[in-house]
Amino acid sequence: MLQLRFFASLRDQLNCDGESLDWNDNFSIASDVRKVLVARGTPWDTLSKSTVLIAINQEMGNDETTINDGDEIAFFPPVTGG
Amino acid sequence: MLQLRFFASLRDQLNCDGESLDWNDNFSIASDVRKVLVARGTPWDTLSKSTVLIAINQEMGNDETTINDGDEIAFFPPVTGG
Amino acid sequence: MNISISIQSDDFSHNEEYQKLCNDSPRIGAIVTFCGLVREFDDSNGKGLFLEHFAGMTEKTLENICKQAAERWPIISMRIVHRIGAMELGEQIVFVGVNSAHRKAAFHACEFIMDFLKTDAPFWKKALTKDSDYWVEAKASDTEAANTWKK
Amino acid sequence: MNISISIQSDDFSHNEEYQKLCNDSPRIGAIVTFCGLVREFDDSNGKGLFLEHFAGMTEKTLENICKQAAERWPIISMRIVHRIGAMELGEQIVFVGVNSAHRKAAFHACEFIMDFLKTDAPFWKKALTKDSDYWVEAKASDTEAANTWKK
Repeated sequence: MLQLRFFASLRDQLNCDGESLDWNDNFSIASDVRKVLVARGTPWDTLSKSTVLIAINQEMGNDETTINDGDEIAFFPPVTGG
Repeated sequence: MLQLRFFASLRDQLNCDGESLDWNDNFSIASDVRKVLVARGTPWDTLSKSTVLIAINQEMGNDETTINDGDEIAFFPPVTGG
Repeated sequence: MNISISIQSDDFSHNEEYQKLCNDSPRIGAIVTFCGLVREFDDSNGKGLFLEHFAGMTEKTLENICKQAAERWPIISMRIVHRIGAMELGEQIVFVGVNSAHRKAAFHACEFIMDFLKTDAPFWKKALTKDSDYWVEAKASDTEAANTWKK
Repeated sequence: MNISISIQSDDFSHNEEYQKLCNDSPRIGAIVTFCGLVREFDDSNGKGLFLEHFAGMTEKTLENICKQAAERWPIISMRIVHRIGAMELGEQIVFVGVNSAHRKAAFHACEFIMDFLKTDAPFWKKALTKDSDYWVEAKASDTEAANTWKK
């Protein structure tokens, strides 16, 4: 099982702040999850944007970051704090 | 007449915080005054040090700065505030 | 080397933060503080901001940024306070304070922390205006500022 | 653009200075402050400092430095407080605070003002120790710091 989380404008677009996703033995890197979500079509295809950031277990990662069953994977837009 | 002023370690070495110096028609630039003072010998020759700074009428100048009768000329060591 | 990080919805006392940076070692010669305020925007149409964050990741990220600063400069203490939730115009959003024996270390570490806070810490600003609310776009200049430290 | 410069023997309130920088315009998005303290020196043999200055020239020089900063960056206000006379370990010596709409302007102007204050403003520090008093030597690193802005 993966725990997915969505923040800020991305959460608003998806109208969803997170979900549990069953682990799939084809999952290897973060982009595998991104592709599964994008394949759902609108509004999920917004996740295909290159500006979308990915954090794995609360550490910044990217499409190539290795993922494992049990990970928390967060997707969010560029940050704007400070 | 010129008003001379000395500050900090320089004042301590000269044991003098200032003096009036008669205007001399040979005076043209700040180094002319410096030379007159250095010619007095010890301890005044300390003014020959290249690190000594010169302010004319409370603005930073240097040996080449033009001087006029009535000017205030200050000599001091490198500054160390802040 | 001390790191203090606080994420809170309440306003903070700039003075209390400063006093803590003042008093924690007789070796302190320089204290640099940064404070960000909600400023006027949208031709005075702006009412305030709403700050969202990713609890847990925020604290980890900020601590990591502070540790990187401490590897680069001889810092004694670093303090970060970042507010979340709703804020009105003129209110304090963020405080970063650094102390050191030397001024250059304090200046550069404070600027470094702010630059990476801006690009790496998971905060998002929503602008609240008289007409509508909208998410603030990230600025390329912030990414460039952080990149200058990587050279 | 406002400039406030105060040369005084009394200690100052960092908080009052900060509050003034906070409140003088709704356009303020960033406030950077620097504060210099008397730190331990001479292997804890140091007791304090005595600060001498060239009254009149000091104020002129600092005002000139602030004006140069304002030509380089979009500053709203700059405040400088510099103490003179005797100070003990841990006491505040100098405050420089700058506000602006933008953080980079505030950071850079504050650092610029401190760098030129260090090399151009006619202040001299005498170190007071348990054994003796002596004039502090100027540091080459301060001259280099000011020179980096001239490039």
